[in-house]
Amino acid sequence: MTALLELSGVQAAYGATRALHGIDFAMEENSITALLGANGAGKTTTLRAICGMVRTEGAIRFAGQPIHGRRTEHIARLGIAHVPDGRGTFLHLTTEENLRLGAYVRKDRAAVARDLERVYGYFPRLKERSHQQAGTLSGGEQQMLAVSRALMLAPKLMLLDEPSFGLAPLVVKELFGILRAINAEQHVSMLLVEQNAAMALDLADRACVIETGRVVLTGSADEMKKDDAVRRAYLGY
Amino acid sequence: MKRKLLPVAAVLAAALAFPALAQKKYDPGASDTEIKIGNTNPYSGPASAYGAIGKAINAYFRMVNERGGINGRKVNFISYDDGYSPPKTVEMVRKLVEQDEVLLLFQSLGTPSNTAIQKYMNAKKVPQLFVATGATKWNDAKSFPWTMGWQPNYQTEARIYARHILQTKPNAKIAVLYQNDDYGKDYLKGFKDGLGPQHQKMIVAEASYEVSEPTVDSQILQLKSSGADVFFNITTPKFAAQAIRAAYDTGWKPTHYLNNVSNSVGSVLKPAGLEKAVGIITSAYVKDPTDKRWANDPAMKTWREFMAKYNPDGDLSDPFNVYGYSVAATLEQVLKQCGDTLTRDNVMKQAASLKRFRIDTLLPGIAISTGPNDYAPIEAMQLERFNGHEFELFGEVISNEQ
Amino acid sequence: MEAVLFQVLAGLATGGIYASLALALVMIYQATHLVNFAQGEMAMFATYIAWSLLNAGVPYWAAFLLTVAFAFVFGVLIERIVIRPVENAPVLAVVVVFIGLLVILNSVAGWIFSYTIKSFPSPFPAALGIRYMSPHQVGALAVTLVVLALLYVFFRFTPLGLAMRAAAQNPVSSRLVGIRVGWMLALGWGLAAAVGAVAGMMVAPIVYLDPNMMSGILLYAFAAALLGGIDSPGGAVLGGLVVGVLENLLGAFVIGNELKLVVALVLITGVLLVRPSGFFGSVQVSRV
Amino acid sequence: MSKKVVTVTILLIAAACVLPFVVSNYRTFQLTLVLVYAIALLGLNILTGYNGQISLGHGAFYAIGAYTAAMLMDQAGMPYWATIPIAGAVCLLAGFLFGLPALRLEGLYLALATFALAVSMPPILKSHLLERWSGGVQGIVIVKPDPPAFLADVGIKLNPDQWLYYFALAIALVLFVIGWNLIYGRIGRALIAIRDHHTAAEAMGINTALYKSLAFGVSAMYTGIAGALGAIAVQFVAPDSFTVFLSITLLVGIVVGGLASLSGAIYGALFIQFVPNIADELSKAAPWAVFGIFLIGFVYLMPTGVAGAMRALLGRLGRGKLSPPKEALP
Repeated sequence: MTALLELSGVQAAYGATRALHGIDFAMEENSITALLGANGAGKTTTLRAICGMVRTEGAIRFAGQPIHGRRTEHIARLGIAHVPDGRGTFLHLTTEENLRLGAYVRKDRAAVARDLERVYGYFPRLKERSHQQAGTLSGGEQQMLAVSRALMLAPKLMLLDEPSFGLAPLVVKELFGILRAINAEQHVSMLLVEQNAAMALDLADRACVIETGRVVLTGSADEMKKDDAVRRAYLGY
Repeated sequence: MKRKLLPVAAVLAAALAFPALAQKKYDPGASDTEIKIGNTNPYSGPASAYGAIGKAINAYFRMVNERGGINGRKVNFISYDDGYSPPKTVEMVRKLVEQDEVLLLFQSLGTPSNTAIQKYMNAKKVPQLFVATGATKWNDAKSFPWTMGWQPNYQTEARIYARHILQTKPNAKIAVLYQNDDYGKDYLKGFKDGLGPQHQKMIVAEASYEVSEPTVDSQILQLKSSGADVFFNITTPKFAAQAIRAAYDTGWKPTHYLNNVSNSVGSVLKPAGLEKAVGIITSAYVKDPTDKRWANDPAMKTWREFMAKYNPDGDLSDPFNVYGYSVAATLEQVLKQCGDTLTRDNVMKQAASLKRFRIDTLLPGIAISTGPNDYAPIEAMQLERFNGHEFELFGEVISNEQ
Repeated sequence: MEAVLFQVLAGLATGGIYASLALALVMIYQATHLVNFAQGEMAMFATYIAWSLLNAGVPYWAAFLLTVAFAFVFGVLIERIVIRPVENAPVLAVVVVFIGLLVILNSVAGWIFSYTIKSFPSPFPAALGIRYMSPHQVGALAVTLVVLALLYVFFRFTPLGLAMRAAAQNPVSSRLVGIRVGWMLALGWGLAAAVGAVAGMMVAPIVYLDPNMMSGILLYAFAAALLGGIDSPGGAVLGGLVVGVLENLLGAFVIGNELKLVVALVLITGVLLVRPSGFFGSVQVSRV
Repeated sequence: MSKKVVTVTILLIAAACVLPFVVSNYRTFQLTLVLVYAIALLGLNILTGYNGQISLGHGAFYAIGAYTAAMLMDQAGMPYWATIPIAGAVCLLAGFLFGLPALRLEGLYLALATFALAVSMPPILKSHLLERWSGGVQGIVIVKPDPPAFLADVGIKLNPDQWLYYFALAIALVLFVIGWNLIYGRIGRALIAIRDHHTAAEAMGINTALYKSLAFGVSAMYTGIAGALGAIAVQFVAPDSFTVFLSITLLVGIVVGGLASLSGAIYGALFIQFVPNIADELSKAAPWAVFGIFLIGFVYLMPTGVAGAMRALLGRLGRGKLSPPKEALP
């Protein structure tokens, strides 16, 4: 069986500053992988590289297909939904319009309507605010909206960039619970970038640790959690 | 073309008969082979409709050159774009005078533009000849001996209408629509002067408009509600057509006087709707290329041939093309009269000694006369009334010529 | 009192002119978050195409549709060829490109079609006329309202309309949901040009067709669009009508024709100071 | 300022001083206009380039300056040199007052407000209310100044064109030095901070309202002084000289010259003075079309203006290698 996502020797740069020096990892279908590492290690850039949002070298394959060098919108159409840092909400559109945009590339209207109901099922608060301008939602609600919007694509893979950022611990807990449910029920794979390594490892099956643009460690989430040396050296808790 | 050949023959004969007298004298811009003439026109910007005049003049001199020039000299017509902006006119005119060293400036267009350069031209003693504006100030030989107009001035024309109203409708209640600039206000002043002291009583409504306004419908409604029975329409073509249509459509049926600027059948009355223009009174001095009256007129035929050959891009319905042709013919005559004395002084002298000079694109009976104290070349006009198909001249040629 | 009514009706007719171009401005703003200063000249140019078709004997509605189609393609091409290279340039550089387009179109139209005014036919039957509003003025107003309705439905209820709004607001996120942002911009230009072409063909019978037909109207349309709320098609139409009526009333009864535009502009700016989003514009709230 | 820049600047000023003796009077006159536009563009750049407030209406301040000078000379018989500071002061006030309500307007709204100002100026100048002083639609013709007598006394012979050029050059130099100090000083830093990080600037305790109105005032003052000088050089003011196209031309000037750049004002002035003439030489049929192509071409080749392109070029020459283009993180 081929991996769902496979990166080998991926390099990326913003202008003259090189952010990734060679990222190699692969993830299986229906799995959750956490990308861990310090600030500026290149986690966000890795997600951007997958989506074609930065200039990259190296090979990226999605479901066996090379996607390196393709445009962001094409990659999205393949079934990769990116929840970017800062959430990428369309602030001046309503909640429901945001969700509909998530399903923009899908033609199966009936399925979209079903998914909308399902998303509202996961996040009832969004339903209450469905006709409200998204800019008026709270931070937690906007994060839920971002996840929901990604879900509306009916993706095979979701890229989540710091979903817990700026949220109250209780909200984070709720959100992660729902992410777990989504993975279990919808069979959506997830690549998760998190500052909060403990929470990420709880959710993930596997984890990669990135340091200055390189993968320095990969392994199962459980093992990593248990390994005190790893925890101290890379995860800082 | 007899008219044109005769003076040439006369000059040639004179030159042959008295070689000793044919002493050549030149100012900058003239030589044995060439006469340099400067001009500014708005080829760009919101007033570029007038650019047609510059192009027609250029075409005319190309024709002249092809026929051998004027007294054997080719005309070098140098025309610059000033975008109807007075500072640009100043710059371009200085270029013409100081760098290109033209013999004279001809048909520089626009009242503000010519005002901006008048002092300079007179200080430099370079002719500012036959300017393309109808303001009255170009006829002031005493204060500005180097500046001369050409067309009948706006005030004279307005006075003709005023006189006609006083004669035919002494108790008229008059409404005036005018463009809010020097041209509109000059007409208005002439009109009031012509009506005399009773103008305050007779003019019951005045409304102005800016060229940037899309329509003058609101103004027409204002004028209509004043109850006026005479309408003096001082507008440029687009607004004239709108005003004619709006007056008709709102059921206002005053005696309608339309300024000469917009009396083209093809480019004003037709767009307005010919049936809506019936009864309009205006005055004219050049032939209208779109008026059926002149369809078979030999002069207009010649003009159409000229257009086809030398100005093929020009619009045959645009009266500016007849205007440019006629005024260029006037300058040709002046330069012919100059003979071999192509000095700026002599150019003004000859320009000021045209004696009932006829150009056949002018209306019958209208001739160009100037004198040392008469800097208004065309002062005669004739009233005409639109009958739904063409204009009909009526009354005498009205002249201010003393 | 009757005089007031007539001025109001005439103001509505003129306001309809402003409204139609304002709609095109709203259209392009929705799609690109820019106000295209060449919008009026593009409309003027399209109207000349219609005029040429009519002169060649094409029936009115066929010419109408052909012109709208031409304008659409023209708009798309302009975006792809002229605007695309400056996509990432500073906003003011793009504005200068708009100005460049404006002067080019104006000048080329004058060169090809000359500056003499052309009459442009009206497709509306005489029965449409009411007192003090010509059949065409009534018809044009109706067409403007139809365009408004179409735009409203398009932006509100179609996925494409939604995608266009999204692409203008947040291109990065739009790409992430699979929207081809580049095409959305081109499409926005095309649709705005098409709406502009309709405006041109409705305006030309009233003001006559000449290369400067739209240059005066642009300011009014711009003011109308902002007054109504730059992202609201309905607001643009209401704004246009208000500007038309306001100007007429000021000119006829308050300040005189000479300064009516000045006073109208001061009033509009005053309204925008108090209510920056205009009548119907969305209140731009955001949380960081 | 590095030593090299100082040397180049001094050389350029020296060249500017020699020019009137090398070129014809007509060229000198054109160069005077370039100086006039450069001052106006510097003014607009302070507002739009450095402070980020767009203005489509600076032609209005140019007009106010021009009319102030013309009316003072015509009505009050004031000497031309005395009208310059007054024109500047009037425009400083006018700009500051206009800037106060404009504080609440940004982006498109400010564009509309300033555009409206530009469109309103000709009708106001023509208005019957002002006609007695403004000359109404006819405008005002003013006398060209002669070189002052003391110059002849010390043996310097200048014709009026040359004198006016030096007069404008002196004023331009003073205004550029003031502008330099302003922009590279505390005020300039505040203006730029407001442009780039409005909220942060406010948090840092910058009185954004005051600085923004001040930017409007100073900007208008520069443009007004330019207007006054322009009126004296052209010897004529009329409403038709100050249409909305003047404002648009000024905006084109700073963008083509280079936003937020002192030297950009000079490049921009050269552009708006000479490129229309070139366009006219190339085509009588459609000069505006040629001009438009020039405009778009300049923006394509130099999206950050001539000044930006020069900076990049000098940087390249200076370091002898390609500097990587700066690409901001999204």
